[in-house]
Amino acid sequence: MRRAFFAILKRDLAVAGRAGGGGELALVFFLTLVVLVPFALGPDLNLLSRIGPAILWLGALLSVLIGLDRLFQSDEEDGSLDLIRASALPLELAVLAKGLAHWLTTGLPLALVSPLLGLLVALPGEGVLPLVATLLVGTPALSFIGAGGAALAASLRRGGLIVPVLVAPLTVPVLIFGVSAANAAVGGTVPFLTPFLILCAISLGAIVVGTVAAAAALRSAD
Amino acid sequence: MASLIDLANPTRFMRFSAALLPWLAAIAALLIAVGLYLAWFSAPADYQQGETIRIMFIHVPAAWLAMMFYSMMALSALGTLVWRHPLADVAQKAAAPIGACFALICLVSGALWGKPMWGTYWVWDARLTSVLVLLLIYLGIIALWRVLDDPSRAARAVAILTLVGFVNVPIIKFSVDWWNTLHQPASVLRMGGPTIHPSMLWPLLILAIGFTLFALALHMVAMRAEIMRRRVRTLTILEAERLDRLAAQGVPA
Amino acid sequence: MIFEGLSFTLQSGEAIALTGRNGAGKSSLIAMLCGRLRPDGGSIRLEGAEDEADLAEMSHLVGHRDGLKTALTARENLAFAQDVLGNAAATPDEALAVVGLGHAAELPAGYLSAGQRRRVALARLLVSRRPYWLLDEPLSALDTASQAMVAGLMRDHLAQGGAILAATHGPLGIEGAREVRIGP
Amino acid sequence: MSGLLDGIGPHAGFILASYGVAALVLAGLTLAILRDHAAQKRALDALERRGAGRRSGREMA
Repeated sequence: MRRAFFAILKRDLAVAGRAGGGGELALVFFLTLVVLVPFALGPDLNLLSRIGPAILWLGALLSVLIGLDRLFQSDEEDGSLDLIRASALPLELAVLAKGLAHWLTTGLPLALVSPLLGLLVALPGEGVLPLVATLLVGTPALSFIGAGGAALAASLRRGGLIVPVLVAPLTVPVLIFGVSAANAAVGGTVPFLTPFLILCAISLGAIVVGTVAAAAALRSAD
Repeated sequence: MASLIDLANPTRFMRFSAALLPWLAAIAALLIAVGLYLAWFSAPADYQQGETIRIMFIHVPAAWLAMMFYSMMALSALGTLVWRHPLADVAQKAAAPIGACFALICLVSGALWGKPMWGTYWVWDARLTSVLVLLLIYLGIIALWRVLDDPSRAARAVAILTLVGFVNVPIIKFSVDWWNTLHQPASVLRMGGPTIHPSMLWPLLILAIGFTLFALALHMVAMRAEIMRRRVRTLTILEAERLDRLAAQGVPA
Repeated sequence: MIFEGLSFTLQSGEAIALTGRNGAGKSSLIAMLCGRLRPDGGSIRLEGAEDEADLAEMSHLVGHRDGLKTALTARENLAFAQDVLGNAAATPDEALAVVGLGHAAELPAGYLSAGQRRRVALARLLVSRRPYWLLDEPLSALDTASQAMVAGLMRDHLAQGGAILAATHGPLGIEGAREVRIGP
Repeated sequence: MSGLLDGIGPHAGFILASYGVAALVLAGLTLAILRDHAAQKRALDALERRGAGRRSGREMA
């Protein structure tokens, strides 16, 4: 049973890393988004630094959601999803493995790169670590809520933008508490821990709900 | 089928590059060594920026090479689309990572130069911003090469993207300048006047040429690797089919 | 409604050739057997199994799609299948050798031809031991030599007490296969 | 002969950092390209030793 779990995890990481896997696309998309925003708002660093966390969080959220529809769709198309269904491993654990692999290739790198992009929006020094913390804790929720949507899209064979559209409203709590935690670290009345702990709770909840929802969506596929 | 393997043109390039590479690398190393020595020991500190002016010796050649390599890629793209030169897309694919690295060096050295001078690592200065957008275009092209694994199909698509990018670079530069002056932030200090003192100019030129030759040598090695990668790919598929037929006829492979 | 009033039993060591014109429901029946599709009426029973593992976990499915990741090599694809399906039998290299692809182990699946990819999918039957084989047109896209090899695999499987249900148009190439026809 | 001899000035860190980063990026790039070149050469020699190129070309023609 454990072998199957790690086999799925290892395979997804390998495919994302290989040429053609598109593993690094989320990172480039995140960089592109953060670079585009100042062109709209103007180069004034004082303005940018006030809304820095918001720009970075929105960029991370969109970068995670955009790549989600391929999560199960590619397995459905080449038939390896049937293989996973025929495994003794419960579908929930298979979804957990795929969600974890997705987070390791998108959410984690985004969080690690965000300090660099913080420079582009003049994020103050003391705001960098809290921002990375909120992203590290928040992006798993995005991956697993999105996994639910991706499973639905794969079973209905409707990829493309349906997943971000379906999933975006569900990620509103993550966005609210993520940005407010990141902002709280930079100033303002709210202490950092309050929104941050709520974000952790939401993330844990989302991982469970997303996994169960995705497994149900895959199981009921006709 | 036999002609597929020993393509005339790449073989001639392989022999030509094998002969030229040692010389190119040697001259490049020499020029860089001399340039660095002059830059560090003979060039005087700037009356205004003090020692930080020495960052210019890295920053300016890097910016120049980032632009030059992109123009080379645009030329290769024309080679692929218009003249159907078999090595054009090889040259284009090999140039992308090198150009991207120089764009990255330009940005980082610009930021490290900006901190002592403007007080922040990054400021949305028109030239730095344009190089940042250029880096994004580079990353897009490299990502496209990685996503499409079949070289022949990828060549045309990437060539078109490169040319579209090339046409846009001046437009981006113009719009960024306009965008920058429109929101003129107070704190930007004009970086480096037009007239550079000769004792600064010589190290800069030598280093620029040295880095250019070094980059061209790297580019040649990258092209050789790409040519061999494609031949390996073709031979592997042919070998698999050959062994397949032998296995089918019951002959032990 | 795809088909109705269909009932048959499949003993171990027995093979069934499922025939019927295109669209008669052969693939749908196979999908039902491996739990992908729920039948409206009737039931699928598994007698004599020790624990109540359902049919899907005891059967190999080789459908129209080969289940291969083009970025991974043939060996990696088979190693993945072995880990996911459990109770390992032959190693990926042994299985590839049996289907005549021993030399292509390191080749990314994307480089392989349709026939070669089909044989890698069939090699999956050897990497993990499962009593029931559900094959959807196993002989399609294969040349005569490979078809003979597949027939050999099926004979060995039946000899070891396994059971096979294969949807097919032409003959299966193994003796004593009972035919079950769907539709006119 | 001013320059380095009379000290590198208050912003030494930034100057060294920029040269360091440049050296790092270029060394990384050179290493990656040379390693890739060597790997392809090894693969090509192995294939051609097995006669994948010439011999089978004539065999099939």
